[in-house]
Amino acid sequence: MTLLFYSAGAIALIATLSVIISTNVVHALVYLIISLLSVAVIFFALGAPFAAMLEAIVYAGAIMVLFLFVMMMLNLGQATEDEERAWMRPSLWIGPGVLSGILLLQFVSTMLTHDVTLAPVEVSVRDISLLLFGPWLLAVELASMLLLAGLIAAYHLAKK
Amino acid sequence: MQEWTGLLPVFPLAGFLLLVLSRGRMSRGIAGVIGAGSVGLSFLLALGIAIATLNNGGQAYTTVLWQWMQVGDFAPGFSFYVDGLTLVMILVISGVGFLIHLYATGYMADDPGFARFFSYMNLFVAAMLVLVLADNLLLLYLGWEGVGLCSYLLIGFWYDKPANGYAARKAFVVTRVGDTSMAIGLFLLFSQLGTLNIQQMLTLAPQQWAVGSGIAVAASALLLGGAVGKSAQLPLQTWLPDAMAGPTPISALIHAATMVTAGVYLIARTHVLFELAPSVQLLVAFIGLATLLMSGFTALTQTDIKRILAYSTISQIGYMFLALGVGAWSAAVFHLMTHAFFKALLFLAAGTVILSLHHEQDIFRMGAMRRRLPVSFWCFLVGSAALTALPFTSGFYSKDEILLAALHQEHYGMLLWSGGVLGAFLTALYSFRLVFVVFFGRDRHQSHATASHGHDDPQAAVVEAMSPVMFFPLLLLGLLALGGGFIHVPVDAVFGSGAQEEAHASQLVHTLMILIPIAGVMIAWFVYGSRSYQKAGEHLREQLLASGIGRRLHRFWFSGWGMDTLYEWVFVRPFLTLAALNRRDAVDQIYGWVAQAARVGNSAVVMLQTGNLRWYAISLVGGLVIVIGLGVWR
Amino acid sequence: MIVWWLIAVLFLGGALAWASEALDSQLPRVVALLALLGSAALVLGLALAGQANPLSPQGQWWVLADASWIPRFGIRFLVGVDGLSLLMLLLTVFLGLMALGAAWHEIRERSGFFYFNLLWTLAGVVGVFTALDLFLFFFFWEVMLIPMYLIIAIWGHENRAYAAMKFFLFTQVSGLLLLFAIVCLAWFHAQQFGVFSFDYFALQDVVLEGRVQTWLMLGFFIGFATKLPAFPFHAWLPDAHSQAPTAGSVLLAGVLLKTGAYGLIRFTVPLFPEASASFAPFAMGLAAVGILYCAKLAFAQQDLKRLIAYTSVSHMGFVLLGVYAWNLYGLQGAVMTMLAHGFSAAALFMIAGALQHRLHTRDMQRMGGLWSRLPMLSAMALFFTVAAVGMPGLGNFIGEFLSLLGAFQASRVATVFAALGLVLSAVYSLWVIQKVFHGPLLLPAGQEREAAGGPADLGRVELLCYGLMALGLLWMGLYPQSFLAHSASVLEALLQQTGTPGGG
Amino acid sequence: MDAIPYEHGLILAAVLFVCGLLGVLTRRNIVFVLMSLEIMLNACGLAFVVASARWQHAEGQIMYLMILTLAAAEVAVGLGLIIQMYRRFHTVDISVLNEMKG
Repeated sequence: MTLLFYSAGAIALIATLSVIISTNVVHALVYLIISLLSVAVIFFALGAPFAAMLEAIVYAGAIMVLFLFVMMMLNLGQATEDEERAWMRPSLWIGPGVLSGILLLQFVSTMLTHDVTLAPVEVSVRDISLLLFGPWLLAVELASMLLLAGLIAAYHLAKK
Repeated sequence: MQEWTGLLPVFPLAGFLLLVLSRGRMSRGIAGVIGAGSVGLSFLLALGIAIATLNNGGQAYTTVLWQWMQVGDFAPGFSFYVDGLTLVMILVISGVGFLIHLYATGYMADDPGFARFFSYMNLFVAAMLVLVLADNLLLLYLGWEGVGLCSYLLIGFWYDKPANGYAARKAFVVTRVGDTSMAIGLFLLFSQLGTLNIQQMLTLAPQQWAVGSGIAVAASALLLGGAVGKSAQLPLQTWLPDAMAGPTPISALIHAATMVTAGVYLIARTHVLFELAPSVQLLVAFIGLATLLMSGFTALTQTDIKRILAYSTISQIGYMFLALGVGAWSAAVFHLMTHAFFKALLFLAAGTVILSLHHEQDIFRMGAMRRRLPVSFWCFLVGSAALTALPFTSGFYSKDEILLAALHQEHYGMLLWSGGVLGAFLTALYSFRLVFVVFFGRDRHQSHATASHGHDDPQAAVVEAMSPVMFFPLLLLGLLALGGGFIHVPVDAVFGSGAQEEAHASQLVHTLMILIPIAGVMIAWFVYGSRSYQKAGEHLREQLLASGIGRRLHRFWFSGWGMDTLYEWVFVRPFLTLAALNRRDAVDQIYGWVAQAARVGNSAVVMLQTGNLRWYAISLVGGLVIVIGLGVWR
Repeated sequence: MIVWWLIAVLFLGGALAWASEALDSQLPRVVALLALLGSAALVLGLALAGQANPLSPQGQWWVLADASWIPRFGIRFLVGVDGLSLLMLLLTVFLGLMALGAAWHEIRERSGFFYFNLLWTLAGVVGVFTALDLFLFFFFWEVMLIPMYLIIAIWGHENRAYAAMKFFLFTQVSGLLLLFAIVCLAWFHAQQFGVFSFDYFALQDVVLEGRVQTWLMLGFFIGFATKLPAFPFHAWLPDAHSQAPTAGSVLLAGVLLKTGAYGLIRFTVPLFPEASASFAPFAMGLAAVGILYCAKLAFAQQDLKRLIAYTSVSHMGFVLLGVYAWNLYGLQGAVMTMLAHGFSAAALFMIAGALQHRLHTRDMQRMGGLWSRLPMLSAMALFFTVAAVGMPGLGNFIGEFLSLLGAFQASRVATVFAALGLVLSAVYSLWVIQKVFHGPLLLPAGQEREAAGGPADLGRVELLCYGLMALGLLWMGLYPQSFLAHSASVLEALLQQTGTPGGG
Repeated sequence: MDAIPYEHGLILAAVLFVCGLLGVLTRRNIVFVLMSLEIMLNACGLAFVVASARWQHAEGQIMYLMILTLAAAEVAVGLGLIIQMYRRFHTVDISVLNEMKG
């Protein structure tokens, strides 16, 4: 399992980096899907098979397909790719890079203070469901409202 | 009659109101009748009051019209106090005033602002009567400011010429400086004595103050400030010559006969205070002396007929101040009265000359007018004789009294007397210079008029403008100027017995005082009048002017001893510069800086608001980094 | 009760005027006139009631009305009228009518809303002059500010937004200080007596130590001195006045400035007697500086309304001087100056407005010699200018003279300098007369060609307004006793209660 | 089963988050920005799941579910916006959207 975790983590990392430096939108999207799938593997390794399923189905499946549709509608071609390349000036990366570096440093420095190892125990779908439709019922309702709102907004925005 | 005292200023005031409310729709005849008639009524009433009072043994009395206000202990009333001094003043004001009004109905007959003119004149008379009738200093101040306002309005009567407006403003502002001093004097008097009632003050002051004490000196000096402003004495005399911009009857009424003598009246009225402050009283004498000499010299060089008379007025009021300064209160009042007669006469005669010559005022463009303008000539001659104090004229008696009193001043008697006599010599010189230049010699007007206007019929141009309404006042004033010296002013009771013992002097002094004016007349005749000496005289004048010192002296005297220039540079220009520099309120600009700082801060912050989404995101992350950094690495 | 009615009539009248615009655009001014006449009748009723019953059980207060408002903080709806308030109320309703007269023909756009603002401003002023609960007082203080802001901002002249904003900021910031001081005072009351109270009478019992008292006094002082306005806080006034419509200027100069002076007399000194006493020399110095400085500034102006605005500041210096002399002469002088200046400044602003209405300019460089064209207007202008100069026989003289007389007892130096203001006032006033009404005729370009000989002289409404104000000034000048008598007992009681800090 | 140090999971989440952030900050193409946002959200979800494993409790996963919902809604709206933007400006460059300038 450890091996699974580290290898999937490495893949996720590489894929993600490829997303943000890629110039071709479709390539980037594919990398993103890879990244998401490897995160799903990590979930599995951490003993969260339900989350892994959802990650694969909803994220890598549904959401990315949505992206794909939109990209088809936009019909971005070679011109866009050249443009992207022109925009990728190294000087542009300095400021955000420094800031992100500091932020990462901060995260890491907070996280390294504890030393607890994970003994992945599978959390069953049943546990999740009991919690979800028990104490978190209200959150579910809110989430459904949010989705409804997103639906209406997306419909309104995308309409001509 | 005495119970009607309150009506004295009411008649002219009513005239004023009628004329104002008619809004210029009244016919000239009615306006003239109202204007002059209201003052005439006042004069009749004043005469009645005077007779009644004198029959009563000159007993002073008070008439309370109403309580003006009552604030704590401060309770001035609208109340009039009548004694000998008041009687003299109201008779002079309403009498001379009436004559001048009458004259003005003729003089101003063609003026479009006829009704406005008489409304101002009536208001003036009302205010002047209030001034002299007031039983407290606050009411006196009301009249005091009222006459100042009317003086302003009348000097600037022909308002379309900016120069007149300037002269009017100058008159008002300069006298206002004096008035302010007087107002402060009022505050001081009230805070010390607890009353502004003149009679109470005159009783209380000697009880509370020692002779020469600081308060007495301060109070009388402040009142003196008011007096020199109104009476055009040094150092506030500069407004009077310019005030001649007004119509000539105004110059006669306000700037010769009545208003300018208000300062003399004030000092005479509050003489007890001045007696308590001998140093200030001496100052009064020296102010008078300096003024009379200075303006005498200046009058010698002037060429404008009215300005000469104006400087002579300043000079004669200087005599009155001299008299006040040496304690000859009644002599001052006497001279005030005679001066009112002969100076009004002179101004009115000058007005006739000016009107006849179509508003020509330069005496060197006149000449040989004695045949063309006989009435004016005789009036002028009488007036000048009285002004010069030739024997048996009114001026002789009053000036004689003043000079004798000056001689008897304790410490500086000789100095004051000889200054006064020098002044008398100058008076003779300038007044007969005027007479001889205007009425004798060559007719320069004709040649000038022909040259400048190309008149075909120059003879027709000079016809004496004279109507009965103008002739009658001239005649009466001429008689008064001649015989006014025999009037006895009933003021002994006012000034107490100590002030006026009969002055004795050696025969030499008397002779000198008669001869010196005559010598002045002779010299004037030699230089300006006599045909035989005229060449020599002109030669002499030219030589004097040619020499550097003579020319400079002439220019210096002509400019009124440079006082105008001095004030221009010391007060007017700095004020104007300051006003121009700070037109936009420095304080406002300080607040402007606050606003500016806010604006600059705003534009600095606006620069952050680029509208660039990535910039917003990066700022957001920057903020996040800082906040987390604060939490992690605290 | 009658005071409540007074305030209510103005508030309701304002609302009705606004509503009535929908029916007819001529209706609002009639409604406003009726409301003002109603309030005038009520004020006269108050005056008669006061005369009939000069000493009610509450001492000097003729009419007191009390109701609970926010009991938790001891805030009450406490209003009362005494002689001083009554004079101010008379001034308010009279000048309200004058402002209505000025607006009668001038305001054509959105007239309903204009009269709404006008009446609400007046209602606020009436509230300020009668409120005896400091919270209520502050409430009315704000009520009179905002409609006035709208009047300037909507119906003002070319630079109105700036002027309105400046007016608002100055008043609001100073009002904040005032509010802070009021709340502090109530808090101290709660500390000492256990309950919150904003009651004027209760707050007088609060004992404050020296420094605290000074700071709170300064809070009140700045609040009121900005409104007055006193010298360093005057910067808003010239802009506000020059941009406001005529009716707004009339109200500002005639009434709103007086609320500052009223506040000083009624609140600042009685609530903080010791601190005020030690502050008095400084305040009198400010007054003298203000008189001279603003007189000089007035002379430098070319905008007629701006000039008059600066003269207002200069004249209000006499009020400040009189108040801080804190003796009967000075206080009576301040009250008389408030009344007389209310009339004369209002009239002068109306004249400036009338000139602007006719000539479409306020620039004095473009006018001249108007006497020959507009004799009646010019004569009126002369009359009110002369009144402003302080001509004896007119109200302003009485006020200024008494102020100076009182101030002389307290500070001779300040008085002497302030008296120099009399000279400067002559300088600038006569300059106006010379520039605008005397001199050769000069009309702004295009005016000459207007039909029937250019601008018209006074109309009937105008003549009535000016005539009434002129009569008022004459009355004040010749028989001021009828006004002084009203305020005398009040002022004497105030003096007795505080000692005489400024007197010496 | 081998133990995975729980920080490593979190650090992975942090690194992914920062990568996404870097993308948001640097890319001008709005599609990339939206994708980067997805990465960041996903990283958050990862962190929750790690926490869920750490405490052996299902609530972390519930949070993950919420985030998932949020991401779905966000993408729907975001993509709608992209389409609108492309229609109006014919570009996907976010630099043209600078009308919020002060």
